[in-house]
Amino acid sequence: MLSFVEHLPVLVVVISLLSAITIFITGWINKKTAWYISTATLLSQFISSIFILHHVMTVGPIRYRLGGWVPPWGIEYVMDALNAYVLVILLFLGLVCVIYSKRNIDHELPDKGVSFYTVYQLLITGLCGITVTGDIFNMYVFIEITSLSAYALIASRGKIALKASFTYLVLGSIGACFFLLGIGFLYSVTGSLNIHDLSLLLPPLYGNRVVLAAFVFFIVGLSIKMALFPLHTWLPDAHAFAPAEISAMLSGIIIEISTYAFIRVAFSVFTARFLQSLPVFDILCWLAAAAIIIGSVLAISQTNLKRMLAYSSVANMGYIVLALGLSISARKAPWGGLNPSMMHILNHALMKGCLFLVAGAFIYKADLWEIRDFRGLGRRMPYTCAAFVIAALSMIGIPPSVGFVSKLYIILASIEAKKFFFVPVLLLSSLLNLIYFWRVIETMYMKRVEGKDSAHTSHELHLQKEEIPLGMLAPIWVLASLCVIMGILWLANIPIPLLNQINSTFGLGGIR
Amino acid sequence: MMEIPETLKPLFALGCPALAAILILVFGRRPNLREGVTLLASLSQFSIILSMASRVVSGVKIQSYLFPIVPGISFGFRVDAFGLLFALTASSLWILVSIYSIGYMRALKEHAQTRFYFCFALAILGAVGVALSGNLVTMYIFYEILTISTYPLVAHEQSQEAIFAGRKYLAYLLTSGVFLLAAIVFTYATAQTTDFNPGGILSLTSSSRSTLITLFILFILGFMKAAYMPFHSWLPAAMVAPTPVSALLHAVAVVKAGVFGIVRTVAYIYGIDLMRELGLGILLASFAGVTMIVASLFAIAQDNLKRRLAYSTISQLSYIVFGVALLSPMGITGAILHIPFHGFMKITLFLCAGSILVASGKKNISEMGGIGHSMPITMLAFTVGALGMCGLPPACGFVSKWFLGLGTVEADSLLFLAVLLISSLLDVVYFFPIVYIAFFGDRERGTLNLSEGRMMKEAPLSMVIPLSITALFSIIFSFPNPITSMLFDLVRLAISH
Amino acid sequence: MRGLRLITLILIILLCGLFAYVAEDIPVFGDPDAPAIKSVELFTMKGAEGVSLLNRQIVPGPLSGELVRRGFPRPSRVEKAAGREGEWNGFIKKEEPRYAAEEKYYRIEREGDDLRVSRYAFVVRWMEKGLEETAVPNMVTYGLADYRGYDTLGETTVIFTAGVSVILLLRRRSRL
Amino acid sequence: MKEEQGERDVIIETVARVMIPFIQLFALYVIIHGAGGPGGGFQGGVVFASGFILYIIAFNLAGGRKRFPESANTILSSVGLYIYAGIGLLAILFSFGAAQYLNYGFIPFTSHFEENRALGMDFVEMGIGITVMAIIASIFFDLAEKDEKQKEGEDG
Repeated sequence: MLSFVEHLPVLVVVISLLSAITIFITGWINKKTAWYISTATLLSQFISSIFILHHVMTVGPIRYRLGGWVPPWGIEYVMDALNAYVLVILLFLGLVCVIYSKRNIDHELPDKGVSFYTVYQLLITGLCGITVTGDIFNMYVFIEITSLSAYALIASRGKIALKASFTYLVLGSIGACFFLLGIGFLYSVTGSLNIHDLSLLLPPLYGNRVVLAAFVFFIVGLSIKMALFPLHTWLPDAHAFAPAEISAMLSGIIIEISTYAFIRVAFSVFTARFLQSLPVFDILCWLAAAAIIIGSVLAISQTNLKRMLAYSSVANMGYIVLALGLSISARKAPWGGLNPSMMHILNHALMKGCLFLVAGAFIYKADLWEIRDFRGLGRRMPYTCAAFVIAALSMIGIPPSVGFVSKLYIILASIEAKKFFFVPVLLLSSLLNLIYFWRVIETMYMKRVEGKDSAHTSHELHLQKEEIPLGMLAPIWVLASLCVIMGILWLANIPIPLLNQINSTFGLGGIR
Repeated sequence: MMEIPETLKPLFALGCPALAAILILVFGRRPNLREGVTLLASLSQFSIILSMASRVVSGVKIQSYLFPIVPGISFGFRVDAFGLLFALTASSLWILVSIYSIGYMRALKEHAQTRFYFCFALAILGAVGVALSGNLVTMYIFYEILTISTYPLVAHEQSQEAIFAGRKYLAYLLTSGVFLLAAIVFTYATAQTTDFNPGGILSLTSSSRSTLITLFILFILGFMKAAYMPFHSWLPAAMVAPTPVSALLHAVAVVKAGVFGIVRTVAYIYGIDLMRELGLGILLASFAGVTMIVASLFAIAQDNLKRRLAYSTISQLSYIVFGVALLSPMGITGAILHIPFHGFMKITLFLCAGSILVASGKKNISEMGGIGHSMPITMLAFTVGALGMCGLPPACGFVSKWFLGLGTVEADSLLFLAVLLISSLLDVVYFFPIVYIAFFGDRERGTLNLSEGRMMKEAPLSMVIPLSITALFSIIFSFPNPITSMLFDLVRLAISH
Repeated sequence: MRGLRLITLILIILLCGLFAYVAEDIPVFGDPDAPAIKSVELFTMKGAEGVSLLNRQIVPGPLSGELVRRGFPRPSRVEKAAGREGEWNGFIKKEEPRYAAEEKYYRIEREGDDLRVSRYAFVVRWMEKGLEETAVPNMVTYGLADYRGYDTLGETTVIFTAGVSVILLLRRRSRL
Repeated sequence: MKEEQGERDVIIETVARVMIPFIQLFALYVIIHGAGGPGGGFQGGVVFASGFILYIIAFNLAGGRKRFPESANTILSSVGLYIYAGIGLLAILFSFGAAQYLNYGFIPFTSHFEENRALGMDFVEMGIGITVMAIIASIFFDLAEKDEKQKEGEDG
């Protein structure tokens, strides 16, 4: 007899799918139902994901055999600490974005609400599917669902977004193909698709050329998906021209889920022992360092806020990948193994989610895209801008925000790994972050609105507040306040046991 | 008043400005309530910190650690004599400056006053946090809060110049924050802890000589808030801020936080012995000595009163660094004493500058002829501050300079003694003319209010009273009394490990 | 556009080269006489002391220990395979109560003194047990819709997603 | 409008009229027969949709829309997935949580466990068939509509 919680991993995916098709039908009858169904679904999914996390932490991993077939014969869902954690993050941001989208979508895509929410829910389905699955081909299927719906959502604003989406489609498809090739190669030598099973079958074959080629295919394919530096070219346009909540999801979740898939492949299909025998992770570190610097420099050169944030995402993926690259050599408990990268996955989701939602709010209220047009916004939209400042300070890495914590832990990890080169890189990047975020803050708060320079007090009276509706402000502030609260929680080491459990799953970290 | 458990006192001391910041935002539309909150918070913070003093004087270190951040580092506070001294200085001056700024901001009808008070409270949070922190990481957190929260104050005027100054301010201070973070992380990597420990936590056994020297340079770069040359130019630029900000933050809280950090590093991270062994004392002292003299020379050239005071600050801060760098007990005594003394004296000078600005709209020294006749109290206070700066009795600057001089003798360095004397002489050179012009200068030009064109008089009472109090204290400190003896006790405790 | 074509060409050539390099190590490619992949070799045990035990349908201790050490399920008994001499099938207990209590899992071959232990690929299991377990004669259908039914649900969703995406992007004047 | 009527081709129309019922019947056969021989939901669904496509090519878009209205299209495309996902959920429901998702054996179509699996698979194939049919038709309609609109735009 399975307990109810053990059914939840599959239900999280199926409920989402069912809600997508329900939205499709009920939306035909009444357009307004779409948002309510979507929100209710995501809320229930989020709650169940918390139950799953609780179960995984207290009882242990959940193994669920779909169709009742024993693993190598059928498909298996495995929930361990890693994907339970990622699932919670993903559903949380999904929920926040869908709450935000109620007003925003009415404004941006006025007569396409139903299909938007259908595809959005399908996107969530795909993301959940990637996260919970324990079967690598199943993961591929869900990557396809995710990518397809992401292409559609990015393109949904039409015009220039179509081109951005097309670039993403081409590159994303190449990435998915590489992933599939990798799966094919592994299948050709092992005859198995189950992740746990593969990890048992592969060790005798580690020298095999097919296995090495498969690994390279996985890395390249997923690097495209997660926009690692030389392969990031699709990202800026896609992030810039998508609707705000989709930008937030793209930057905060979709590329992170690809990173999750990467971690899964690297540490669950292959093992830490295999990775140690290859210089792959060292190369990743260097690529990530390049991503951090070049992403930040390119961000500085942008004049469009959303493009700037997009390049900042490239840099932040660099952080995550750098932390990942250090994971097999840094072992000390709080910053050992996957801890810093896991941390930054959550932190980046919070910060960048908030920033993109704020950027969307500017577009919603006044169609402002360019940074130089933000003069006086600090007075016109005080709450929105304050949230922006918090998230931006967090990106710069001012304590006690989340950005500081991940920076600190990655630096500690690189010292632990004796790779001192990355310390100045990280420090430099926080200065670069300062440059491009401060420019925005300065324009919003300090620069006077033209023609009103003369008197101090006059422009206070002239500019009345034009705050965005509460339905959009609340999600922004939830994320902004979490940027600080989560930072304090990280500093207090409260979620560290969870991360340590992730590490122990893969035999990393451990010294306490 | 309810008795607060001792270990929670540091938290409450920091809670006051934090709570005040929130309430200020809430009461943003009601000025009286908003400023009442500021005053109340400053008073209660000071009383809490003062209540810790008696315990600290008796030799107890109040510790409260909240949670471990990484093994060996906890987020928490440890109040020792040195930290308490700085906290006392900052919080006592906060009371006076908040009274003063109410008068100043209202008189000038400044915009965005809510933001001003909000950031001010946060800056005090940062400064007191730096003072009470138990280790480098905690200190770093508050140090950065201090940097960020003072930015809106520097750029308060929102003119092109102010924005540029703000940019410069951030560029310098956040860059230095990065160096500081690097230094802290490497310290942690070598010593496995960053707790302040009298006698130091680093040693030659744990790492090589060159590493320690490099690390020390990182630390010094990290404490760029101390405004030593050649990284000083943010401080004069930051003088575009409203005067209360310049007074409290750029003469006391921010820059002293930098100096405080250097002293902490020298005495509590490296330790005197290790410093001497590495020969870093000489290095630091020569650095500070150069800054003392060059900054004074710069100061002579300034006509803008606030800028001249800013260069004077740069010079005086280096006295403190200099005293510590002598690595002798007397030198360190002088240095530590100079922190509160210089605070009180310099704040007097700045408050006077602000009063002059409010009363007459004048910023430049050359326009201040005869101002002493229409603003006698202000200029008298200014004279006291100036005397102290030059190290002349009866102001308390004399006391700290006396100890510094003894320190140079103790360190057997006549060269350093000469530097100290030359610098004091230069202080006289740039302060004396101000006093002279104020009392004996051209009265016709000086006594008109530039902005309103009528005869000027003293600034509002809420401004005159604080500056008189600080001037009074500057004198009181140089005579034996309970307050001074408590200060000396604290200093003795701080150096006796 | 031309640049893109050139890049594509280079990519294809590179991929072909890689495949040629790799192909030798793929079992079916490497040995033209080999049958389609049926089992995966796990390890070879030197000096198999318990071969006589294998004859008596008992799993020798060292073999069982080695399997468990590598993370595989513990075999319950072995049985002579239908093939040539020196081949056994290892069985494991099934946790699923529906069908027979045991199922064929390992394939053990004797090579001189050594024992080569392999595991059956899931295709073998599908071929041998599919009809019995699902009462459907078409292997493609039961593979697709039952053993890996969840993948197929995913594929259907992909098609659905494509359709809705087209609606989202192209359809005007619609209620959706 | 006249021009369009001029394009009509009697042969194609007649052939289409005869063929379409047979194509769709064959599609149903492919779906149903999936369990026993070559075939299945995907193939059957596409073949079925090709009937509609032929209709549009032979006659016109408006007529095709009349035969297969948007509402039916919308509902059918979801219904197929409902069937698939629902069958999976039924397995959990009928076994009161003992069986896993998509474990068709526990749905009591018959008393025999393996028969249940086979029947479950048949339903699933039907679900796939319906969805694929509706979606292919929908995509084709959308593309054709776009094309037609562009033509109108060029004319006007």
